[in-house]
Amino acid sequence: MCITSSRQLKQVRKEFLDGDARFEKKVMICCGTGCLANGAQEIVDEFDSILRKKRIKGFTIEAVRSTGCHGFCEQGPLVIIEPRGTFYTKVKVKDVADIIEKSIRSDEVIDKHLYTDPATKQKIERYPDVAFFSHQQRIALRNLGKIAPHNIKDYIANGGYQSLAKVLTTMTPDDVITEVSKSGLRGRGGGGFSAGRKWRSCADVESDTHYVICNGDEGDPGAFMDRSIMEGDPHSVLEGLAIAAYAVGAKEGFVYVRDEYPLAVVHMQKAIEDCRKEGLLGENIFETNFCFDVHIARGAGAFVCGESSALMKSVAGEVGEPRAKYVRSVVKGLHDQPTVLNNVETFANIPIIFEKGADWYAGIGTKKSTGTKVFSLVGKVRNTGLIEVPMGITLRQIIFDIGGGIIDDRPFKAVQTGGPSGGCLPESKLDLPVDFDSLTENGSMMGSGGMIVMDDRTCMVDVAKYFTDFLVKESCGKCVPCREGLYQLHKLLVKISEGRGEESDIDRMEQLSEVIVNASLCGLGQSGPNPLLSTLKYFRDEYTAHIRDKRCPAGVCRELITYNITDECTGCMACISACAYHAITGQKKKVHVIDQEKCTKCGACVAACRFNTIDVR
Amino acid sequence: MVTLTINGKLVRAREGEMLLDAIRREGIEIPATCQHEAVEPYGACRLCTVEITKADWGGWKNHVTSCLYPVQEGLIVSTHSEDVIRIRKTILDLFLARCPNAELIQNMAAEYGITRTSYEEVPDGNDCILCGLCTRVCDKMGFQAISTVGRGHGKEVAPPLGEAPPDCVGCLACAQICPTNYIKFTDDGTTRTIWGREFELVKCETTGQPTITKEFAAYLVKHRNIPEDYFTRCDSAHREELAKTMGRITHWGRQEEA
Amino acid sequence: MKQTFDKIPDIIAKHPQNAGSLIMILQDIQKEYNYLPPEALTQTAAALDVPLSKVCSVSTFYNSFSLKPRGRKIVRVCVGTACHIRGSNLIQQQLESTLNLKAGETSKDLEYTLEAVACVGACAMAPVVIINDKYHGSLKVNKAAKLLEKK
Amino acid sequence: MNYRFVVKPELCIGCRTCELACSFAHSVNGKPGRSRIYPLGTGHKELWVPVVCLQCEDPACARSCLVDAITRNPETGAMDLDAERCVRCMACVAACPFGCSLHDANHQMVVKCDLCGGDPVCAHFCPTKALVLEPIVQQKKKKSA
Repeated sequence: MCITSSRQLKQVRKEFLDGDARFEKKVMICCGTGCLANGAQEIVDEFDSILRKKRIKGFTIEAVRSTGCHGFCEQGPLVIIEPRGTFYTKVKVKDVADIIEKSIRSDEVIDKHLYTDPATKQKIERYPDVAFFSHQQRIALRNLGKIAPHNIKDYIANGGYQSLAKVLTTMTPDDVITEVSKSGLRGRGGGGFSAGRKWRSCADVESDTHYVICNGDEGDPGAFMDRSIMEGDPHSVLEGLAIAAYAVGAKEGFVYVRDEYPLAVVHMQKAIEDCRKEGLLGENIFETNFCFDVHIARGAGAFVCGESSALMKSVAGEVGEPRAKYVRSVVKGLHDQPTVLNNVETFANIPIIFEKGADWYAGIGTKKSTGTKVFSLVGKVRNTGLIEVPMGITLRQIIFDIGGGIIDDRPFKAVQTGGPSGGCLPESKLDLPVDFDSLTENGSMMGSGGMIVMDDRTCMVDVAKYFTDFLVKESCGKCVPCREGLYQLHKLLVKISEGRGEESDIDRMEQLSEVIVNASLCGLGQSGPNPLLSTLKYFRDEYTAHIRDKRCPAGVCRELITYNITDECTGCMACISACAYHAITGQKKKVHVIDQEKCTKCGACVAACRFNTIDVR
Repeated sequence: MVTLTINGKLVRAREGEMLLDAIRREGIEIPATCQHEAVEPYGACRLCTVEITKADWGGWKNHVTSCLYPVQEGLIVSTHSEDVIRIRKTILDLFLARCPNAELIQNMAAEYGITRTSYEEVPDGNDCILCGLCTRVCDKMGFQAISTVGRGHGKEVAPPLGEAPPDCVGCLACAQICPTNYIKFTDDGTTRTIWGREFELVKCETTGQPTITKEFAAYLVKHRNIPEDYFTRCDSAHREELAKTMGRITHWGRQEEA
Repeated sequence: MKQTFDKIPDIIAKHPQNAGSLIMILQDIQKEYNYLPPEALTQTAAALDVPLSKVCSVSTFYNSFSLKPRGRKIVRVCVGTACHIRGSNLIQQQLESTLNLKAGETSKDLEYTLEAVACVGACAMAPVVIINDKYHGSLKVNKAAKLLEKK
Repeated sequence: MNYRFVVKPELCIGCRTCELACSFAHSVNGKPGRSRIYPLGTGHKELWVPVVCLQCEDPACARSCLVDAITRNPETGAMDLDAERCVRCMACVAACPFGCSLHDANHQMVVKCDLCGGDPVCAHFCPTKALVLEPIVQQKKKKSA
């Protein structure tokens, strides 16, 4: 059957909701990558097998939904029981029977599965009351955790494809672009370029063929929002892509998905096929002249393909080497045709802009950075996961209110944003409102939204070395400043981290960085020295400690540290068995000793010690 | 035509022309290792970087590679500003760390006052500067026999699978275009070897002089519509033949006249 | 026993026969055989009418392709930023010494391949090790080697 | 205006002045270049032919050039070889049926006659006027204006 009108969409919605009304309760099981890794699928299967044997009034397996990522991966697997919103964390297969018995058959809340607020030590029953969720405003993630991503009807029941219907039947392409411009939406992929302006420049190029591409390559280490959206709500991305296609006059679109995200590929593929079946992709969509189809292109692992010209080469099956961009890809992109390229999160925002209006969207966030932004809040923060917050919120609110502060209450040192092109911001910047411009002004950037929190045990020289190493490996190798410059920058950082640094090395790194920034061909090289420059800017003393004192204050750089067991050692011998190099000796209930000759500083003893008596410095 | 300023001098250039061409026409020398007229500009070596600005840019400057930056009306270009020199020196310094023995790089670096790299020399460096001229010219000629393998710092130019390249015809364009003479070949007048593949040379039926490889000749016959028998003689034999033919005709003419 | 690669033509045939399919065909062949044998490259080049040199270039440019046979168990240590901050380098070192392999190497008996990959998008459960597509999150250094014992 | 060489063997005395003139006219850094013109004996008594590029209508040299380095000069009608663009694959040297694309081993470049931009020195110096540059009269082309 083909859906050809807004009325039919409403019909599908009604049928779906009527079907759902049979159930007194619904169970949402998070099947994002994090929860799946912790056994979410087994929990779904357990529900299935129990419900096969047992009949419960007003509840069948159809009321159990495998949904996309809720974001709170730290606490997974997550099970939510609607309509109350009862929020169970760290659920195990053996708990399922109990949950069915108590919380579904009757209304009992099982205390032990509830989330405990780390600050107040209070058990919290409903998820909207959990601090991690209550400070968020979910727009791009609006359907994640609410709908079954592989069911197009669930998406439609939540208002899906109404925006596309509205756009196609009541608006001209020009109106669409004006609306997107009015919303102030800026690209969520990194640069923060105005989406409306990008679409306008592409639409303005006269050509028989235009393309739209959704970038789901997500190369930034430490970010996984695009993965979660593609896995958990693929239709909102497709709907956004279709609206963009209509606006710029494209008949063909591509979703470029990382092949390392198998579930994202499967859900995207399923969503595309379902859309074709329902007539939401293909010829004369909603009985208009608009024809549009989408194909999947799978990325094969190259960070540089986040660069638009490299990505387009990759879509065409070539090596992802960027080309110099004096001609922009909106003019000459894929197959040399005008192309709009936006990332997953950007497209996911589009349908709701048309549902609620550009003014509504522009009212969220700050004046120049409207709307919300999804961040992957990870690192040494207590509540790790995926969050969405209005632009302009402070780093402190994100890290301490939503993230619950630093693990083990250690001191906060820095937060890294923007991936390998971004930088590290110190404690003094915690009250910085987060938006595109403020981050850039302070030596970091928004990037795709990775937010990696670091504590006093994170060495900033090591962080700079890590990112530079990453970029050396990911450089396409075409231009010299990037290929050779970053390589030498990494060599200098290795030298410093191994205690061979000289005072002049800092100047050398700064000078080399300046050339790499100014002379590289594409964004990868031009922003490559950022992690180094921002750590030098805010944590210069750490570099000096490595160079002058041959000391790594955070206890990370292996050549500069030693492991020692303190007098508080209880003599439990756990470290002795953990040490694969037989470097630790000692007797029961006596303080153990590490043989520095044998110690490889592998960290196994620290992980094994339950009394925190191994001192690394 | 557009008018721009290069090092303080007003210059006129053709619309669509690249900055480097306009600069060189003025007799200004700037290095460029990845640029060759036979192939499209590439922008890899970045040595031809220049500084550009415009009167209405409010003092803002930008650095662009002149080999692929089209000339623009009102552009103000400095080819040897302090920043540009620093960029060029650094790039040459970096090059020297990778290719310490490449004569071209040594000479270029020396011109900028560098005799030894200030960086750590790259282990197993060689003379390849990864300018991509060889692969690009091979693509341009239509053989696409060699290409880069790997990426980043470990990238290199190689025949596919490291074996004798099936699509190579032994034309030697890659070796001829290589600015550092890194691509090696041998040619003893009978056989030519390049990229680990042997090619038999066509020999002149008259003089026995070798010309091009059999594969290359066959390609030109097939794809460029050159008659096969053109390749049976070397250039000097062709000339002799032409002289004889013309001589014969003239001779007949003389006889008829007489 | 010499391995035959007779499924390659079928895999190629499933895709549109143009250059745009190159990467996806190679991915699918690698999924079947765990690596890209030379036959994969030559046959794909011939079928898509893409020069062999370009196929080689593509197959060595992208990280996820391997031109060498890989082990039955592929152990991938995530070394993304979040994992790095939480000590993935120690885990990598631990696995390297246990398997007696460096990242990127395969054991001689083709049992294990150890790979260090930059971010698998499971940052919230850092540090992560993936063994044949099964994710193991929030790993402790002293527990990493134990993962290998489980069959 | 396009030109062509008219070679008159009956006037050629084999003095080789043309060859010398060409060689010097094409010096690079003071070193004489390889001459693009060859006065050759014909086997007939006292009959010489100055062999020089005929600037063919559909020349094999240009057809064989895979980097488009040999193109027709609209001013002179000569097939000009762009030395900057040439990659020295020797295809044209092998393909020219008259042997008029030449390899200049001294200067490591491929050369051919370009009519000296419309005023060839060889013709200039030929004492017997055996070489004459004549305008080509366009016969078939109709003027559009």
